[in-house]
Amino acid sequence: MSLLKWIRAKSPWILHFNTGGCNGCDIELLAAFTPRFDVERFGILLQGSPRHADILAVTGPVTLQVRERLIRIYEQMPEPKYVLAVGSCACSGAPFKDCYNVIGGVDKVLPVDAYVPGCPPKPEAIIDGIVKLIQKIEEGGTCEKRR
Amino acid sequence: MAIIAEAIKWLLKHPVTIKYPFEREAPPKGFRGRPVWDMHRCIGCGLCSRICPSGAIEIIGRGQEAKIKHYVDRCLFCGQCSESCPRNAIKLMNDFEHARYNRDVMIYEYKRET
Amino acid sequence: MSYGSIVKVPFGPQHPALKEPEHFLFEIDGEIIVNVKPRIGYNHRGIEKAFERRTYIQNIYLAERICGICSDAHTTCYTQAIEDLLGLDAPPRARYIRVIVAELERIHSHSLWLGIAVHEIGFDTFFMYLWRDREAVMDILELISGNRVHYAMNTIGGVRRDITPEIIPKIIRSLDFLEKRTKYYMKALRSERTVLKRTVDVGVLKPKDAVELCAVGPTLRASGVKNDVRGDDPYAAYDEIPFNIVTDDGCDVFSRMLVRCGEILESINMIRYALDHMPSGMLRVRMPMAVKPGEAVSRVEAPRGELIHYVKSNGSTRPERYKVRSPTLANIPALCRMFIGQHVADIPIILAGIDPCFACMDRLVFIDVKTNKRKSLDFESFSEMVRKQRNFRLA
Amino acid sequence: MKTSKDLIAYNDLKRRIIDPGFCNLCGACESACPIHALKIENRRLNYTHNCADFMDFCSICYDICPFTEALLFETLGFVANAPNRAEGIGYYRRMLLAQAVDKKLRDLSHSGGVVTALLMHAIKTGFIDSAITSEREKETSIEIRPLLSLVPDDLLSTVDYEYFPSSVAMAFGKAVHEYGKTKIAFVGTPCHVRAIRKLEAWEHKIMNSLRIVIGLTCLWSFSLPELTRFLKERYGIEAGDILRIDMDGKYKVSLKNGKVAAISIPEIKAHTLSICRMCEDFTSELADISVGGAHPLKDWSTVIIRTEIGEEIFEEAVKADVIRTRKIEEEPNVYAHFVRMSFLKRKYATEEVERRKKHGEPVPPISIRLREFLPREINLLSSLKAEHIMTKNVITVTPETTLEGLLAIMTRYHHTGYPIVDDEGKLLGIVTFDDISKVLPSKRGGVLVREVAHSKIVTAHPDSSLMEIYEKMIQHKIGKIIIVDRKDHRKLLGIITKTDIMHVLKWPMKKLV
Amino acid sequence: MRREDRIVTKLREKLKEKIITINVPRERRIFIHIKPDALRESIKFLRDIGFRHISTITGVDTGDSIELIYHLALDGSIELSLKLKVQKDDHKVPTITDIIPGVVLYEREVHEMFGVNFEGHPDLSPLILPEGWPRNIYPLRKKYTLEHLRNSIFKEEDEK
Repeated sequence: MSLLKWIRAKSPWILHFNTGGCNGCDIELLAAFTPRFDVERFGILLQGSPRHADILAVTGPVTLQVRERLIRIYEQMPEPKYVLAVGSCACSGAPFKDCYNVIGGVDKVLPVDAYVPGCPPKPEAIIDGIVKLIQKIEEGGTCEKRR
Repeated sequence: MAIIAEAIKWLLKHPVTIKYPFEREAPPKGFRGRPVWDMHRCIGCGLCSRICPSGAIEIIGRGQEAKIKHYVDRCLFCGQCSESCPRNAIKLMNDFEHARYNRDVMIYEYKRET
Repeated sequence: MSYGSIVKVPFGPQHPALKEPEHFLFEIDGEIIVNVKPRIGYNHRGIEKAFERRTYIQNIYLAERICGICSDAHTTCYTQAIEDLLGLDAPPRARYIRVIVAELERIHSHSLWLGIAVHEIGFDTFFMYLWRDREAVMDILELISGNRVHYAMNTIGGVRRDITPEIIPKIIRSLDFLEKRTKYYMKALRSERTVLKRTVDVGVLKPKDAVELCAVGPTLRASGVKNDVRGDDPYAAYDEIPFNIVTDDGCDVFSRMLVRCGEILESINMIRYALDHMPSGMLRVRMPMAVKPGEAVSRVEAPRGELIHYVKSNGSTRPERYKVRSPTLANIPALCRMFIGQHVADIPIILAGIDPCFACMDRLVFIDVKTNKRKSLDFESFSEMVRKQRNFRLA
Repeated sequence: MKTSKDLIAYNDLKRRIIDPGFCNLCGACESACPIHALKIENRRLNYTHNCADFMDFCSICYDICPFTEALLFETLGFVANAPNRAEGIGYYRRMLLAQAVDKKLRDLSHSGGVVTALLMHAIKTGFIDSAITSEREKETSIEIRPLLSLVPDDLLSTVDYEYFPSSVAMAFGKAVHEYGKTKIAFVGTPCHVRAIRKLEAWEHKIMNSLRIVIGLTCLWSFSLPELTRFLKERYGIEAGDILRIDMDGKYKVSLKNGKVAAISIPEIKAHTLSICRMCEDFTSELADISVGGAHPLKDWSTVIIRTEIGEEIFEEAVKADVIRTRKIEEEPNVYAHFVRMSFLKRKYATEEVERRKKHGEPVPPISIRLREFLPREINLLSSLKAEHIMTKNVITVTPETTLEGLLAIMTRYHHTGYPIVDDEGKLLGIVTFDDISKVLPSKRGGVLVREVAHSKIVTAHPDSSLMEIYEKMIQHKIGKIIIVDRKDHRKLLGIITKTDIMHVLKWPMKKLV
Repeated sequence: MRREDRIVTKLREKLKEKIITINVPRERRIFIHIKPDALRESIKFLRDIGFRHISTITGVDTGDSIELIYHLALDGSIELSLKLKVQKDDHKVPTITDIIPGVVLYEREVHEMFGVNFEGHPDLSPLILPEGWPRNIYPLRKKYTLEHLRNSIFKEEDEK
């Protein structure tokens, strides 16, 4: 069991999904994978398919159209899965929370394991969030599933 | 082919990677981080709460008894509150590591100590 | 080669080639695309309605968050529209600072795009180098404004922060570095077989089509049409700063790359000139919170092309109507034209060719997302496979 | 149920300052308002939008208006640690005569060119990075507008007196908000200085950029449209023809063609701003340095240094040899004229307030508050006895002193009233500055104090409360009370002035809390 | 004579009484208000004198009618805003997609947001409105406040 945990913590693969944000967090998340910050040091890879991913990094407020898709992607991820809300919009909806086509933060739709506020968070802040999430994985804590 | 020569050249140089979180670069001067209230200067006028573009600031009560609630998870870190505050009660900090497991701990409360 | 039957292939919204959710429905005959239907709207947040609810000050930050990559272009456009309504001009120093930040943003946006474009053709080494060097410009922007992406430099009546003499040498140093690197990248692009094979004569947009379909920005300029809001309808301090409009006659993805590289070099020169000639004086004019009734149109050359904002005020502290048209939306009809007759494997690079920014575009348009969901997800792996195969073939 | 709209301070400001016409357009409210709801345009204060939309508990515009009662005692705190105080001059460290060494500056200005020299030197040394002064409008040469000076040469255009309302406090806000200046010198008339000090007492953030406040002496300002109309109708003078305006006994309008029109003060006084007729402050009592003319001396200015920072900047300028000084004691006439003007202003102000009250006309809140205290002050004053605060080492004069000798004493100690005591220490009366001013300067050498002194004196006992003393002052319209022994009414124990009482009133801010 | 004035003169000559107002607020900006029936005629004329680029179409809800503003650009420099008012419900606005093909998406956008029907547009079908979106709710009309929209849409979402 502890071996499994160890394996999980050493190579969490990330699936990035923009739920309707402004791109700011997207480019910062991407920047975290480039040489300057290089989160691949932690064994983290950016994955294209939800089937391969452990962590779903969500940026942007959840819009009405994207909600169903977000849930679908989440459902396709194998257990155990973790959700990282990147940016203030993903955390709470921030300036868009009263817009007519926005549901709000990611936690209105999915259970979120770690929040990284910031508009956008610096790549360092995103790494900080990922590291904190990895700590959570090491401890073996998974979020209670709710819908 | 040009890129291969380049790759070999850079192979011999010091890596550019900052090994965050083990080593870190301080944010530059004037970095717009988390706003912090100095309640001894705050007059409780409520302007910061009304001018905030994302509704991240809540003010309970008015005047000297006012209590400020700052929701970091909604904050845009734009610095408009600090700019609008007539009495310089809001300062922008240098920190950016706000990641938490829970949104409830992202609320910072400020109250005047008596 | 034709299979004689048309297959519909959805592309997106979640896709490795796209960092943003967007959906295109391709009708393909064998490997050849015969028709395409864009379905946009996953990013639609209803910002224009939200504009009517907020005060002019709050709207600066909302405008900034229309798009994270061209955040300065949106705020410049917004503040210009409001200044136009108020009948006031930003002070000269503020206008120079606006130009400097706008051009830095253009460098950052173009080098970002260049990285994405080479990533789409599977050239990740190049991508990593580009993004590593892009950090130089991000550092300057952070130094000037206090944030890497949302600079919040513009405010109604000027700019919020000064470019102080202490940071100018740092900017100049970074610009020298960037210039050296960009020249090298241009050389590398021209000589790399991988790049040439994947981009030359791909996604051709003829000048006549470009004009007819109202394309904007580098997409239009790469078709040889000399059209740039900075030169045609100068705003900020662009009428005082000399610069060349970069065009290329190739009409394909490769010339779009060259145009953007040329614009980076041009921007570096403009920033140098602006830093040398920056007038002293005030940074901002304090503007009233209420705006008298009227309407104004404001245009800005965002990194992706012409950006237009329209504002109508009713005399209160909130706008009556705010309209944003981002460059990506203007380029979509042209994009659809580019796809036709191309190979399926070229979809990502052609799409990337216009430097799409759906966050900007989607503030307004809705889409039905219910159909083809399952399919589109399968397509991700399909597209990945196509990409790999293509690379394999080249190698 | 009060809505937030009723609570905002602007309603008070409008009712008590703007509607009665007391606004002098200093613009402090414009620079202070955090949401820019107030704007001075076309010589009036405009309310651009409903500020209750943004905040509902903001008192700033009312608090910092120089003509309201708020924050008055806090503002005293900026100067009150000065060792000396005197009626009509205020708190101060030193009082002296000064002039700019540069003759060009002196020629350009009315008097000594001290302010300009001081500011130019401070900008050169980097002590300040900009100065807010006033300059004449180019088109109508008598209208003045605020000017932000960034280089020393800019200041040359500003060497002049102010007789018209100028929105310098607004310019201060502009300097901070728009130009991003951080080290600003402020030059203004007493009301402007008070506005700036109130902003400072309020701890407004733009005040972080304030370095020094230089006050000018001011009798009153004119309302520009009214004055130009008056000059045109009565004297046929076009506003554009005016070269400069001087003030010495008469109001002298010099024209561009070389003619000078002298207008008597009562005649011109009718055209001053109504608020100026009720202002008691002649010497900018809250400034770091006050500068005024030195009539009858030409090319010299009277300088009152009040605070440490004022002393510092002034000393530096003297050391750098841009300003030369003289002792004021050498020129009793200058001092006499200076104090006479100060008292004149007070007298006019008191009369005007009384008159307005009698006719039921509105008076600015600042005038009400100074006379009719609020309960907090009443409690404080009732709890303190005269012996707590009275000055015990009283400087006295003998009945045989000549008025000239008395003037010399006054110039030295800067008090305006002196008890007259005979050789045995028995109190005979009191002589004040007003008494001297009744005698012509040429005759002062031959007149003795006992010839002009009041024999009727107002006294109190050491155990009387300050409230009693204050009421006596009001009742007799005097500024000094002599404290005598309860048993021996001719035994002098001490003296209490109005300034002493003012000093006490600022205690709660500093000591009691 | 400025370029703007020359264009204004030309337009006056061509459209005559169909122009309601012409306004040149600053250089390179022209606002023209025309009668609704002159739309195609004016766009054609403008295209022929060089306004080949259409920046966008803005819709403004002015209460009883909807104002359409066509933002056209002359060689990128002069921005001309052609305004016309259409009735909210019973209206006939001809499409201009055959004159300037680049307008396709803008007309759809206005149709979607304000419920303006462009006669002759090749594809105004339910492409833009999602199936879940309530019929006859045009979000940018003033009638629908944000709360109203949120309530009506979210309620529907919840029911599903």
